[in-house]
Amino acid sequence: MQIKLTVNGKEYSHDVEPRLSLTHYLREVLDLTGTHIGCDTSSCGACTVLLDGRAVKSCTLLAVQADGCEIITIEGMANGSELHPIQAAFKEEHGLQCGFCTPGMVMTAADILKNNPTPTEAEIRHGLEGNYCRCTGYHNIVKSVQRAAETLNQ
Amino acid sequence: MKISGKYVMDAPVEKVWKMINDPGVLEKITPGVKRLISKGDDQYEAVSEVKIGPVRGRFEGALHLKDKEEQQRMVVALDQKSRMGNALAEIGIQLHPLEDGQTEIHYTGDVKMSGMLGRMGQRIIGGVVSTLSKQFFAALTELIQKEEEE
Amino acid sequence: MIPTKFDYKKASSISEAVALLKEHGYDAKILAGGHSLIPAMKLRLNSPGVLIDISGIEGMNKIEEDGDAVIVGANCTHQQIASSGLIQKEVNILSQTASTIGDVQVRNCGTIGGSLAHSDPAADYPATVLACDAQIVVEGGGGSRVIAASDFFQGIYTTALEDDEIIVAVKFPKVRKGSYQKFYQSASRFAVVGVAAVQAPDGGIRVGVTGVADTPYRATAVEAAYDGSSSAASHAVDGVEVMSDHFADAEYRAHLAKVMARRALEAL
Amino acid sequence: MGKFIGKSIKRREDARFLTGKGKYTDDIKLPNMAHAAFVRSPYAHARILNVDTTAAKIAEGVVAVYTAADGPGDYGVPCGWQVNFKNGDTMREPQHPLLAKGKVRHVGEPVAIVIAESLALARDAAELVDVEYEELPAVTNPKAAMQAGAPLVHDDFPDNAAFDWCIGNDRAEVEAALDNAYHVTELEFINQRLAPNAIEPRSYIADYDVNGDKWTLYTSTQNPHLIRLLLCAFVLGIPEHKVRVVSYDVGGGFGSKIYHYIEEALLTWVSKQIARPVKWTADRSEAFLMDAHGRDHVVKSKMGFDKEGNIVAHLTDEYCSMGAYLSTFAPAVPTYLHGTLFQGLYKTPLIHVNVTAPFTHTCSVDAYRGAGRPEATYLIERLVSKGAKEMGMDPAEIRYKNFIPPFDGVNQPGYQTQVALQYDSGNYAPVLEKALEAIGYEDFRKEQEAARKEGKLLGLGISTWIEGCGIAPSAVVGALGARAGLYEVGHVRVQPTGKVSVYTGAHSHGQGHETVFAQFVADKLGIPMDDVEIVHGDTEQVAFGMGTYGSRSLAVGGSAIIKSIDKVLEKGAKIAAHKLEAAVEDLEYAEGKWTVKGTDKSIAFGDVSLTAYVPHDYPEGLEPGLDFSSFYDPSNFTFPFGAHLAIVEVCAETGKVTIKRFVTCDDVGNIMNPMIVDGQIHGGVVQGIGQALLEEVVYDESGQMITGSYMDYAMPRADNVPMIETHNTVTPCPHNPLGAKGAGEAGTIGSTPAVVNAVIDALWHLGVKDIQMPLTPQRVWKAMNQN
Repeated sequence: MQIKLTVNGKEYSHDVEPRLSLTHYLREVLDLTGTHIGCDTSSCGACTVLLDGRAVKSCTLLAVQADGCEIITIEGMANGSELHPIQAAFKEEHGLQCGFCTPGMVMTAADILKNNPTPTEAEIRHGLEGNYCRCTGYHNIVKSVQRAAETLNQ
Repeated sequence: MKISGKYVMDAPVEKVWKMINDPGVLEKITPGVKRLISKGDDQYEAVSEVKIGPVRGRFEGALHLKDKEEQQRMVVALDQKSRMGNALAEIGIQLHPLEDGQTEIHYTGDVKMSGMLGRMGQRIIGGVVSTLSKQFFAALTELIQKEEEE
Repeated sequence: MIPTKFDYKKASSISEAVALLKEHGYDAKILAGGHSLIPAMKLRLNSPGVLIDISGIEGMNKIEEDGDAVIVGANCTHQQIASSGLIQKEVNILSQTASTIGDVQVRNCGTIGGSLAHSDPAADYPATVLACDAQIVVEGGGGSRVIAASDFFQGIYTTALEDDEIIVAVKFPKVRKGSYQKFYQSASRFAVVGVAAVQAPDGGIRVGVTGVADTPYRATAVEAAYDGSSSAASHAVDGVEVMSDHFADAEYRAHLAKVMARRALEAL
Repeated sequence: MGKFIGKSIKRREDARFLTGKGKYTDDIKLPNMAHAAFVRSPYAHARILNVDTTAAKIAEGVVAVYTAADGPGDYGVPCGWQVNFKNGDTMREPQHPLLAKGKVRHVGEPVAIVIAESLALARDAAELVDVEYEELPAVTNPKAAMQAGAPLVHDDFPDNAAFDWCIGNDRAEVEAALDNAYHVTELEFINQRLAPNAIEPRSYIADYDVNGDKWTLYTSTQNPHLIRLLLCAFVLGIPEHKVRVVSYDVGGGFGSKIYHYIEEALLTWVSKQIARPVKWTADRSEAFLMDAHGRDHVVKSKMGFDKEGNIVAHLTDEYCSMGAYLSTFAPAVPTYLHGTLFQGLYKTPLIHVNVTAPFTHTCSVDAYRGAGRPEATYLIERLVSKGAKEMGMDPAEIRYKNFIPPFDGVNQPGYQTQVALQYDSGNYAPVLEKALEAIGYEDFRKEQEAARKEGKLLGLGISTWIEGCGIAPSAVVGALGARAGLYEVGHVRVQPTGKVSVYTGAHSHGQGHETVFAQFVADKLGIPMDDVEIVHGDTEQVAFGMGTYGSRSLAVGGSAIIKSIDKVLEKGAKIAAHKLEAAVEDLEYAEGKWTVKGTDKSIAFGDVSLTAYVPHDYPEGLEPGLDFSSFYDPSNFTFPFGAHLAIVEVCAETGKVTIKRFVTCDDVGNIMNPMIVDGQIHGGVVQGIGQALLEEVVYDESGQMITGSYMDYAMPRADNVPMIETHNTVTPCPHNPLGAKGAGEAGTIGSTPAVVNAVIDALWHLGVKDIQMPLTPQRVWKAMNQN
């Protein structure tokens, strides 16, 4: 089936099998391997991307469902070599270790901060409930989101 | 998983016993069962299509009615295989005559599932079994009523 | 995890979707948000031959006021419902309920119609739909009809929907006061127990319970015993066959139902 | 301290991870790559009657289908550690075949592998493989596995024991001391089975090069060299120099990616059969079934006290599951990584630990973050806290009373335990003092009292912990049954321009080696960090290595690098002396240059390195080049320690536990990068909280795993945990050049008992003395309402 969509500002058109997930489309067809797969049950959030501005789990969407949509992946966050403030905050606060959950965390943080520019710690933790991290104990991820909020609100 | 339950049928023991030993009836009232082919000696080959919420698939395997005590008890042994996993059940059924020509059916048993079904189905298996047995007895009740009317 | 092969049809109208359902019968599944269906397909627990995507049908994702009711399109996402000003004002309990479902990403995709049609025994909406005495508007081969909440849920994953019917909208009467209380299952974050209580126009209350039995139910014993205090909550599982699983056996689940019911009543 | 050591330098690896440019194995795509899918057993125990691959072989896109009959890797996957029976009998070591032969012994065991042009087609075809089984009874509980009549996991062994083992003092002596003790505290519980759950599932690509008759294996391992050794020398019998093992970015390990897995070997074998690259990446479901689990001990324990609360004796009997087969380091975990830690931080004079290690019809059990030490710490710290409660003592006071007095390992000797090990250095009271002060212990007790009057259930739990990290030396671990050395390799190659490439056999999968190692290398050489590159994870670049696990990388791997730096500086000094026309003894090295003492005559590091590679004006008889490799074999383990405190609130109505505060004070020796150490502690603590409150692999009685997905296996999430308040003291390791001890597992070891002790503290007045982990709301509620 033919689909047409915009990913990180670039338009693409491909003929895909209906059963191809959006994650596999990004990873296998577009070679955007920053979006990861960590589970089978829409639980871990490693595959989170922004679809028309909202965080979604791309492993639970078919590529055909994204036809006509605009998608931002982790690869589309930085402005050239300049990190997005959320990415920069994760670096400053050591909000990542093995890096595998990180793209999903950054994309979810973008959704959280878009809808609530000044979240409390509890709101951040609640907002991250769909993203698992096994390395950081979430401590520095929460601090990263707090720092990103400060930067974005300046 | 252990299961148990109790239903009252508006028919005498003789009739209920006859019905649940009749492959034609079982084929009609067992949820999902599409085909029941007798292999003799109370052994059947069963083919069913189960469609319950997230789970939908074709099951094939054996059904065996055993350890029978006429009009009192029997054991239904089910061994069903599918691509998503297998289901193995042994359900003991006891019939007790009640006054007014009714029959109380008691069942207790153990259901084991394997494969993806075994792993993913745990959260819902209790509810599924409960719904399936409700459907079974509802269909049995309906059939009894229908036969009464005829 | 990859599903088996299937055909994908994007319906542009409800009648087209219904026609496709009729055409493909058992082999077809409706795809709304897909957040229950696609995981099951990836695990190959479900392998429909045809998916009929209704997400693009115009007009199905609106939230509108209709006199004493609010009509929520079936394709409204949980997030849309949780953040709608109209719902927050007129049926606040619905917005509370929606905000407890899944997580941010799931709420951005999952829809109320999809959730109700799927009718997971631990889903959140059914409690609130029952308590609000909402009406489920469906359309199918036999035209459109309205199903009362109390008739809609029929068993585990079993609803009053006919094979060729699609939920179009849910009509919620405006509710002055209501509260949804949920005890989360720690892994899936579905409801171990969810209790919704609302003040009914007649001065009484209505209580819906999810997660406790294989079918969500109206806790009529609580409603009957309600005297303005929360003591009626002790009747939350009267006459109910309580489910048991790894996270909560029947005894504990029944206890939780009473606690959640009490909290819901206290919040009224 | 130099410019970089001890500073919270931001990580250099973050740039690629934050922009989606990390290179995890599943991100690699090779030309003409085929994909694999497995046919796995739905049963815990069954005879394989027939495998029919006919339909699968002719399915769309299928390249090949293999079963055990095709003879992959005849020898199976070996175990890397041998623990013999107490009576001297050899450990029972079943063959662990790459594909099941004749029988399957746990749910998920692979029976066939299907190779196809795409992953989707491989999955489709795998469903067409028809396997006929005869299901057999299974046993999943390790204690039950040792009962007479239990189903046998391996028919050729008369019972299910792989080995049994004990350590410590004479059992009779310990029992007598318990008989005579003023008070004896007892505990019986299961240290539950956990799934490691690195968020990146395991992933492998095997690429056979027909022309060179060589393989490249891309693998998500913590341990590339060891994988190559096991794969070549034991499983497939292929020459080691023909195999390159590459492990670029790895998305977390926590132990589960140490071991050599059957899929790794099988793919390597397959890629030669089909003469194509072939990839397999686990699903989460497969990870639950196949990635070596942790813990699973059935424990019975007694601790005796005298009237003052001094511990007089400790006796523990345990059944520790091995799973169906022996994973790479499995036998070491409940023995040398567990029994040897039963001294804890205490002076306990008499200790006896007895372990029986049975096979069960379950996934293999091996080292999972902490590996044996969390299990030891849990039972010791639960016993001490329970003993204090029973004797009406303060849990902090009883610990102070029993702590081993301070020793630095230099002026005072190391502390000889009753369970074989000699602690290197320790100063235990200060970590507890500092943690208690940070949490406001006295104030909390008042708050707890007041809260209780309002019906609120607050509790504070204390745990102290000690760990043996960087296990060594090789000769000793060899004597204990290890089939490998436990040294590390550090290679320092100074490039002609003075830039430095460091090759380490340690492997980073989140620990930040690329940054931390560069910090101390730059400091030791007095050069900018940007001039230092750390290379790891490629057997073709790094000479050899033992990988990263057991909190060993800095203490062992770092020390190996230091050894090479010392060699660089020693040779550099000779070159510098020649250039400066001075004696080596008259030079000093600082800030990247050699200076003739008391003069301003100096030569920079870069000039010396250039001279080494352009040796025109050069010391006579000295080899050109500045390139050294070293093997560092430590003289002892390192022994970090600490104290963890948790404050919890238990919901009286539902039994739900909320962690209000978590405070740590850990002593991990010298710290290179506090930011990274804190990060390690945070992550470890939350993993330990996961065990205490949420996580559990459950097999039902027929051996089905009923918590085999994230819908049923509860992982800690951001909203399950509070901020972790970290503190530290520093007691350097006396026997390695960095003075470092290790921090990777600390958090996991200390936190679990702290949380459980806190919950029991909150509920003790209700008669609750113990609750089985994980402390789910249901279990807590039932415990509260047991009377």
